[in-house]
Amino acid sequence: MTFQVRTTVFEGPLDLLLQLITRHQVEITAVGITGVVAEYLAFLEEMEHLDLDVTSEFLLIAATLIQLKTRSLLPAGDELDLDDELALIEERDRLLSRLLVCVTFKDVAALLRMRMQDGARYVPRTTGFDQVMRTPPAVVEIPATASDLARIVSAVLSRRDAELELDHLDLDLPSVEEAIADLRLRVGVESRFDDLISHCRTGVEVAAYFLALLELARWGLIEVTQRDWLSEIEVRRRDSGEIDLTSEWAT
Amino acid sequence: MNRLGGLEAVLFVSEGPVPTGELAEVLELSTETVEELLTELGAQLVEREAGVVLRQVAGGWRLFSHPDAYAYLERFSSSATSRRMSSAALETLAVVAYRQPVSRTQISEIRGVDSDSAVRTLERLGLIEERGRLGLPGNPAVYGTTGLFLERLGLNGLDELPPLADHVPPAAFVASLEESLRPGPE
Amino acid sequence: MNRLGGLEAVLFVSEGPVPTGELAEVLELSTETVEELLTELGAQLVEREAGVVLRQVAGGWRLFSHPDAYAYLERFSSSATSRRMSSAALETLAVVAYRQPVSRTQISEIRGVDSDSAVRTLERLGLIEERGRLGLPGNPAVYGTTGLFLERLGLNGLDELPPLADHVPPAAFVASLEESLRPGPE
Repeated sequence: MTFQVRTTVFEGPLDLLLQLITRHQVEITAVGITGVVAEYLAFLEEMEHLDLDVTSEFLLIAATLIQLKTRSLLPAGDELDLDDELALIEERDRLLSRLLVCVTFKDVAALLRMRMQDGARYVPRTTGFDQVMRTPPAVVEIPATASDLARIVSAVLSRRDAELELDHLDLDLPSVEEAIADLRLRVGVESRFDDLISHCRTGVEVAAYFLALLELARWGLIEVTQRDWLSEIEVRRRDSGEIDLTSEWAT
Repeated sequence: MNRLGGLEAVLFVSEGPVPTGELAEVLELSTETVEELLTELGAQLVEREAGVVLRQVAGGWRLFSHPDAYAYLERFSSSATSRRMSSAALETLAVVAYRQPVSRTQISEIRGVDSDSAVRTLERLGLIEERGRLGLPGNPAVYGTTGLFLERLGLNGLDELPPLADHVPPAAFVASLEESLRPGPE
Repeated sequence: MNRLGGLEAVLFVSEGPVPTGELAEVLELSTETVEELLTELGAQLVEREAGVVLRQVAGGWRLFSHPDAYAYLERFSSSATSRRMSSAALETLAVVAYRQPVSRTQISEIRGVDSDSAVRTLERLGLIEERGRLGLPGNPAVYGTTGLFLERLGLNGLDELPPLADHVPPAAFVASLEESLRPGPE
């Protein structure tokens, strides 16, 4: 029996175990514990091989599975330590109930998705009062203290940083298109790139401007020079004939 | 301005569901009268096939655009329309909805996978919020769902959530799970 | 959904006046038809003495609450729902307090979600106000907190805001990007 590690999508050890078990149920021959354990361990090995972060959770479940498998291979007549036996049964029941809870929430999550998809089609008005009604309410209560605000901002800022780290592919990147428009306005007869990006607060913003610079140079609207890699990037506006080009970065 | 118009204006400017009691106070009417007016307004909107509907959600009343107009709104504004949520986020949302107040560790335990990033996403989307801290080492935060969550699901309260028992897998599935993990000799 | 309902839904969710041309595009109708529908919608609202009126303002069409409903709305503006601050608004307020003067785009960027509606709410509540304009395309407004904000928090000045807890430094990849793109010697 083989499996395609690269095409199997699972989230965490419980999910993996569930997938292995349910797949076996589809098959006609009951493979039983031995088959499931073998596959689970093979996955684990493959994951280590792929240099993935194998969490203790995976290992813990693997340990339980190995115990179950070992027990199943013992001849029926052998003498057993009753305490060990009970501990193993307890461990197995714990794993079983976790699997059940996991399946239950997966099922209800699918329902929530449907309800939310329906719900999203109802759009509320969020504009509030009309311009003329912008009289502040008599009493405003801020449901927080000054230290709460400090805590909230810290949370927001670290959340942003954490997100930069984890989901950098989903980053809301600064628009190169806007950088192009801005540069076209601001590039003088002669400018320094340093000055043009002096308002940028983050590296990705600088990156957007750099790409915009390359794009404008490609269009022949500006001329870019740099004596060596340490010196300043000089930008010079070329004769500004009205050229209307569409950028590759337009979305 | 007649009373029905007054009700409509208040619901129009409101930025969240308005409870019946509050409507009564603002319009200086009894709650019974407000309830009658709400029924009338809702019926009128349905009758004239308006682009707007009245719904009772999250403990109050709010006007929404008609779901059938969603296609127009999608073309009109990207901010009015929402993105698809990952299944990790949805599963986490389900756990919070049924187990609130619940800590991140408890959520991760139930899902069998680290759920911190999903919790952050849901918090940012305003669907869950911190509900206090546990008296455990590190004072972990516990989370609950928000009014926006109810609103998005079209529920009036948490008691309208479908019972979890309906989603417990059938006996046959449980039996086969058990079979797969039976330690006895084969 | 009929065309009149579609028009009503778009005007209902819009955050500002919508030009006829845009309505025509969104509804996939000719401008003449849209104009006819607008006239019809306006007339219907008047006829049924609705709490909402349709007006042509600043190059577009927009629904407003009926001026006669003013007294109700005034009472509503000091009622609970209207005063309740959402967690989005509170978070936005915290960001403005610590990062002022700050533009809407910057706030949205920091929070990772569109914050325009939260900014409007806080402005309406008198807790933040415009503090000038940036010399960037579109001249975006920047916001700061008001005297009312300090008053409500019991602070004498912004310098009394508690210092921020250290937060995780930006991810390494941004730093290295920045380094490699920053021209000239450091």
